[in-house]
Amino acid sequence: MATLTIRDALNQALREELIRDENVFIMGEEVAEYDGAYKVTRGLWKEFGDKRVVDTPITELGFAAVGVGAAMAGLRPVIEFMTWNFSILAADQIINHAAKMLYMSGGQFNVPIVFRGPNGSAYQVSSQHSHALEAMYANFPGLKIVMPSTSADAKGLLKSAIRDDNPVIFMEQERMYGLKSDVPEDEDFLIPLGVADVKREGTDCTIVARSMTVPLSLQAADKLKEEFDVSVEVIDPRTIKPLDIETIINSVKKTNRLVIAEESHAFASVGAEISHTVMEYAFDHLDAPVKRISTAEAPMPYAKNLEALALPSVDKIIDAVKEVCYI
Amino acid sequence: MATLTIRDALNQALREELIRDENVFIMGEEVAEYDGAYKVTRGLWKEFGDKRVVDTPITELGFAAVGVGAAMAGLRPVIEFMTWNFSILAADQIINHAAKMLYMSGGQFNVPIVFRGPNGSAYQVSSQHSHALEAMYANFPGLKIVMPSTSADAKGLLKSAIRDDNPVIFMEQERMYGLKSDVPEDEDFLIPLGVADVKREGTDCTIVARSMTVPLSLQAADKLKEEFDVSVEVIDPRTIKPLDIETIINSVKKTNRLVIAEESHAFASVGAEISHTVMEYAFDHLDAPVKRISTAEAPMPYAKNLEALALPSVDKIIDAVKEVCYI
Amino acid sequence: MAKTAAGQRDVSNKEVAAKKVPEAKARSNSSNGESDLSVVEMVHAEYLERRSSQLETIKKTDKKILREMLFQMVLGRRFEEKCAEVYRMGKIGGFCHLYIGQEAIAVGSMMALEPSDMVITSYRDHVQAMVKGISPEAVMAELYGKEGGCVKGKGGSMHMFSKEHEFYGGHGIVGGQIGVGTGMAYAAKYKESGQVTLCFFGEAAVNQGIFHESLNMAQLWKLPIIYICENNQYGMGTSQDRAMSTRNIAKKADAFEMANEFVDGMDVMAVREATLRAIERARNESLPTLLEVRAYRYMGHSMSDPGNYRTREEIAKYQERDPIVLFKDSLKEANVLSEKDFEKIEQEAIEVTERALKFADESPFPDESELLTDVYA
Amino acid sequence: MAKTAAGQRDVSNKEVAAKKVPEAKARSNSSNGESDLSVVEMVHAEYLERRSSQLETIKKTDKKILREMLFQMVLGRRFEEKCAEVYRMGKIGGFCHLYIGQEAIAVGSMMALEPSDMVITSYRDHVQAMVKGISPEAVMAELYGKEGGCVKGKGGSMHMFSKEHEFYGGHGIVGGQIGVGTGMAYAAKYKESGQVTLCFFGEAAVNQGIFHESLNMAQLWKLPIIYICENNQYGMGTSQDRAMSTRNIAKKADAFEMANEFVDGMDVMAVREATLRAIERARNESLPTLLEVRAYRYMGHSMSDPGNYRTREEIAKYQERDPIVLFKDSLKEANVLSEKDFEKIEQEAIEVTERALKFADESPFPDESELLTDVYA
Ligand SMILES: Cc1ncc(C[n+]2csc(CCOP(=O)(O)OP(=O)(O)O)c2C)c(N)n1
Ligand SMILES: Cc1ncc(C[n+]2csc(CCOP(=O)(O)OP(=O)(O)O)c2C)c(N)n1
Ligand SMILES: [Mg+2]
Ligand SMILES: [Mg+2]
Repeated sequence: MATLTIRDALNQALREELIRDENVFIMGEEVAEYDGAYKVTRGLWKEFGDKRVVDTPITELGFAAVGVGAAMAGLRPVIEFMTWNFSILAADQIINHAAKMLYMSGGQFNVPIVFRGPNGSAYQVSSQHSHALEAMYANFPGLKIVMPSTSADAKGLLKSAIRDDNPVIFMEQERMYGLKSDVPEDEDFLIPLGVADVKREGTDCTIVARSMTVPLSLQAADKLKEEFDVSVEVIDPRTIKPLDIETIINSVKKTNRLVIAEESHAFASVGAEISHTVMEYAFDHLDAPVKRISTAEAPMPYAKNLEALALPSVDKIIDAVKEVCYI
Repeated sequence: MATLTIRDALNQALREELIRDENVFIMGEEVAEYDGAYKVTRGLWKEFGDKRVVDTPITELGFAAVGVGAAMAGLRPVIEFMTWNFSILAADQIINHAAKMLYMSGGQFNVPIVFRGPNGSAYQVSSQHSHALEAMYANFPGLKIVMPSTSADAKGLLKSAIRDDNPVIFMEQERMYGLKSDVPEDEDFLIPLGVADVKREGTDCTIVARSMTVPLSLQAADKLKEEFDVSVEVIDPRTIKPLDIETIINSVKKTNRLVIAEESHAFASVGAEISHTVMEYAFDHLDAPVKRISTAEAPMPYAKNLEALALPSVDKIIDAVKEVCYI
Repeated sequence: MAKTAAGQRDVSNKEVAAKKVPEAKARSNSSNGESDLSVVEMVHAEYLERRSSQLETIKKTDKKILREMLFQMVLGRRFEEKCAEVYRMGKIGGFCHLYIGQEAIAVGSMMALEPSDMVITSYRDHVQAMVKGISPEAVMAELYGKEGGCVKGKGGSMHMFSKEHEFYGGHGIVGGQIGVGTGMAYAAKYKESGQVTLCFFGEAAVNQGIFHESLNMAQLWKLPIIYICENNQYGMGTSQDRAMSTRNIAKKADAFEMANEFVDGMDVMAVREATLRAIERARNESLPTLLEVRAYRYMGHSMSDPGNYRTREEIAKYQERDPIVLFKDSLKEANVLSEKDFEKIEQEAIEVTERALKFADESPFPDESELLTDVYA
Repeated sequence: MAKTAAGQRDVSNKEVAAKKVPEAKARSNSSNGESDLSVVEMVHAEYLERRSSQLETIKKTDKKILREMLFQMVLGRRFEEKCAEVYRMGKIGGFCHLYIGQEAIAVGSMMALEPSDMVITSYRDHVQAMVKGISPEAVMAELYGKEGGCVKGKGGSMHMFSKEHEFYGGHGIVGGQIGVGTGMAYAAKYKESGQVTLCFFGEAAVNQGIFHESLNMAQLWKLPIIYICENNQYGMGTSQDRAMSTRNIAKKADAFEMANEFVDGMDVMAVREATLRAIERARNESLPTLLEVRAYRYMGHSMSDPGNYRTREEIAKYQERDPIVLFKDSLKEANVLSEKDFEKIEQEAIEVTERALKFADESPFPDESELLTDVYA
């Protein structure tokens, strides 16, 4: 086991896959000579050169399309969006092209491509730079969606995403790049897509969290144990699509209570989907309505105090758990 | 009362608003000389000329942006997307610009703009032309979303949308343009955004439907009455955002059962949001889990038989109602 | 007048200020949006100018290729005439965009390729699909939405694909394939496969941002791609003059310092020659080219378009230069093919089309299980 | 050689084929992606060429305007030097993009406008905001995320707006404002308001599709807009040469038959003169113009950018042509302002900046209720 930041775990995954398969290449804005806007690709251009690590013009739709075409023709592009906010310019290539190519072509042309980058808020970067976009992409069949919350998950899932034969939306979180945790050394350490992870076992209430809300939920769980002797189980689906709903349902059948913590906006969110599906399959096991904690229904404000107010927090999660536990 | 097709009701609304307010103009591909790809703007260019009804190049991102800028500078653009599928190219202007401008500018620049066009499937137009995109846009604060299912609603809601001071996503359905129903003659007939309509009263089960699934649900309701003596209430929210959840909740408190019929894909859909919210506020009134009927989790196939299989149908809705009624 | 290292840039302010930028001629007669017939005259005059030298080229060209070129053009014509017929009978659904009048572009350009070269185009893809090697049976069955279709009935008219034949589709989002094609060429260069990519799109697609983004990357990264703009002068009901501030599409490549040519799209040999030059540039120098190939669409935009935006006269004017007729005349004059050969070709095209119709009719609808296959690999 | 009505189009195939398209010079020395210093020399040579005539222009220009121009440039410089200082102290959060080195562009162009004219720009917007009339207090308070900010602390550095001053922001999506600005000009023409729109963006934004889509519409519809490309030669760490297949941005307007000029962005009078010509074209003929204004960014892309992608030498080289120094020299030589005046201006700029800092410090954080206001009108 090595202790790595999520940033370095991602960097290792990229490096190992570049070594393993010469059809893998990285493309995006500032990924090469600049080492990546958030340094996830640090050192890779120096090690692998212009062919494997490619700086692009600022032209999201264009280089996403280049990735799609290159993947159809046999390569395995890893396309970095400097942040997912900018992917909205490329959404047509992701939704109308990458996601549909295999189906439209009657199974002939698959698109083995990874689109990755930081998703959600950073530190006071305001309305146009703080989107958590998983709900937008999760609605479309043909895409897989991955959102890691630990260094090991980040590495194991990114390697699996790169080896997957489908378009994968891989969403990181800038606030989490510096978080450290253990990662197995094994070069072939993989985490399969579609398998949730129970980050903390508990008996009284289930919290389903992803990305940034996982560490928040774990802190909330500790406090809830201390202060209210509530035993919280924290589940991280890790992949949103395919979604490991069984693990969630089994947990709810045990705890009979569910809180969903997510950074995205609430309306038609991934949380709504989980809530609906749990009701569908664990209806008789729910002792309280499912409660969601999401980002406020407003564009992200710049002011420090307002931004803090807009985002999910440990306290908000604690209150939600208390509510479903009728404390 | 006049009996009009939805197409003509929309056309009337546009015409009346063009007459009422000279800052209103229509812009899009083929909206002028061609009378609109689906003839919604028929005759308007001949009547109002080049200034008020404007053909654009095929450049969705560009003319959406022109609309946003023009709206900031005091006009009231009605931007037609030939179909909503193509709006994905313009999503950055809708999501990152139109939806956030008022907030980013501290309340100074509102964006009174309507984006409209047919949403969802048509007749065998295959994977890239059959998207129902309401879930994608509904996730973002700052946008209002309207989906009419009758001629009166189409007219009254479109007029309200054009007079609204916010960006409004107005989604029609090509399969429904030819449907006829009554429309009040009154020039100032408006339907406020955010008010659901009970299309059919019932006591045993509530169906929440929108757009194309409203007529399907009404047919299903009739059959269910005849064949199983089940009394179904059909509610059409008409506006997805703001969502009139009270009307839905009150209905569920009466029927204790809910089926949601939607044309979009299921994952993180508007249906998931309604389902979650109903559980949150009517938890103790639900006698069965909420059931959703959505389009199959696949891109839309071309073949006639597969397309029919993919879409919501009267039979699928009937089965869902029977399921929640334990019949 | 000073030059800067920034290139051929003229920085003499007074001059630039003085220089009135001329109104694009295009705009001057765009009121009714008709296509400017004077252009046809000029294009034809140029055709006559080069004709004698072209006959020499024809004589030097392999007869088998010339015959196949004519056959593919005639087949495309007959095949699509039938498409229109059966569409009206309800055997084909959805959108159906016909290529009639533009056959010289697909045939002239694609028959200059190696089989391993890659092709991608728009929804107007039936003829490209067949020229690239997909059987007329598989194309017609796809139009019928049948199991025997080249994509199992899942794509329909707009989405023909064949991995075996390096045919990358068949795309419905105007301009989308310009970016995807650029990626295909990127892969060819990356793999050093020596493949050239032919990327087709209409003149209205040129106004999409992805055209601009793609050409910049293709020239910046020196990709072996040939962008073929099929300028049939209309995007649905909108003439080029009503949608584009200039008529000169080929020269838009100058904004990227990319090689470019304007080509007479009714002259299949001219298309072939221009493509051969571009192929050489792509294969030997790994450089992109933009070809603006001027043609005309005889039918409506799709089967549902009555085409009221243009006059019978205009259509007739272009049909005087029908690409099949022009090519036949040249082949006859060059003594390459005889009337008999022409009849044989006509006969063959009709038979192939009939076989395709029969196959499509008899092919079953896809099994219902197909709805949920091919969503994920 | 035949010409077609399609314009200056050369359809002589052999020729085009023969013509080797020259490698963009840009590409040849792009390996290390440095900016080509030889260009600076040439631009400066041209500056010296026009200097004497420019001194005459200065003498003919209203002294109050000239003084205000210099003051705004100095204020912008001092103000942003302070921004950097307080950013490091943590008083400003998020992204903070400084304009230092580019002051001549905002000042030279915007001070040629009428107050009713409209301006829109990117996230690098502090100086534009102040020149358009937003008080330095309101700009600094916005940077602090305080209630007294020009958008109540909701936007921050990247999103300054003022309806009162016709300042349309402050936008964070690279290229987005090119389309929005085009729409502002569309509205001005529609309303016949006589307003001109100034739309600023960086050279890297030119590679976005929306640049292409916007310029086509602006020329097609004859919109009264001036596109000002602030070519500071880098998009974050990427030099123009590594992102664009040509160096010649001004000439990209030719692809739309749009008027264009290349302008020395270190020479505030040159920027003013070019803008005045474009304003005339916009106001009198309702025609757009693309100005490529070449400048240099002294600081990193944003406060978090160490700027390792360029050398101290390169920066120093450009600083030799500092726009404030050049303008001061001219004003002195033309006997418009004296050393005393310069000191007064410096003093004033420092005082204004101090007042802004004090105001920002004392302004309260926005009330928590503000989180959910301004979401809908
Ligand atoms: C992004 C997008 N916008 C609009 C459409 C609708 N549409 C389909 S084809 C077409 C016209 C395209 O014209 P052109 O590019 O000249 O090609 P042509 O049809 O003439 O071959 C339009 C507007 C679409 N399919 N995709
Ligand atoms: C669509 C989009 N892509 C990427 C970014 C990240 N980004 C912000 S500024 C910038 C560089 C822009 O350079 P340029 O257009 O030359 O303007 P400059 O910063 O030099 O003024 C980039 C890549 C963004 N904000 N928006
Ligand atoms: Mg066309
Ligand atoms: Mg720059």
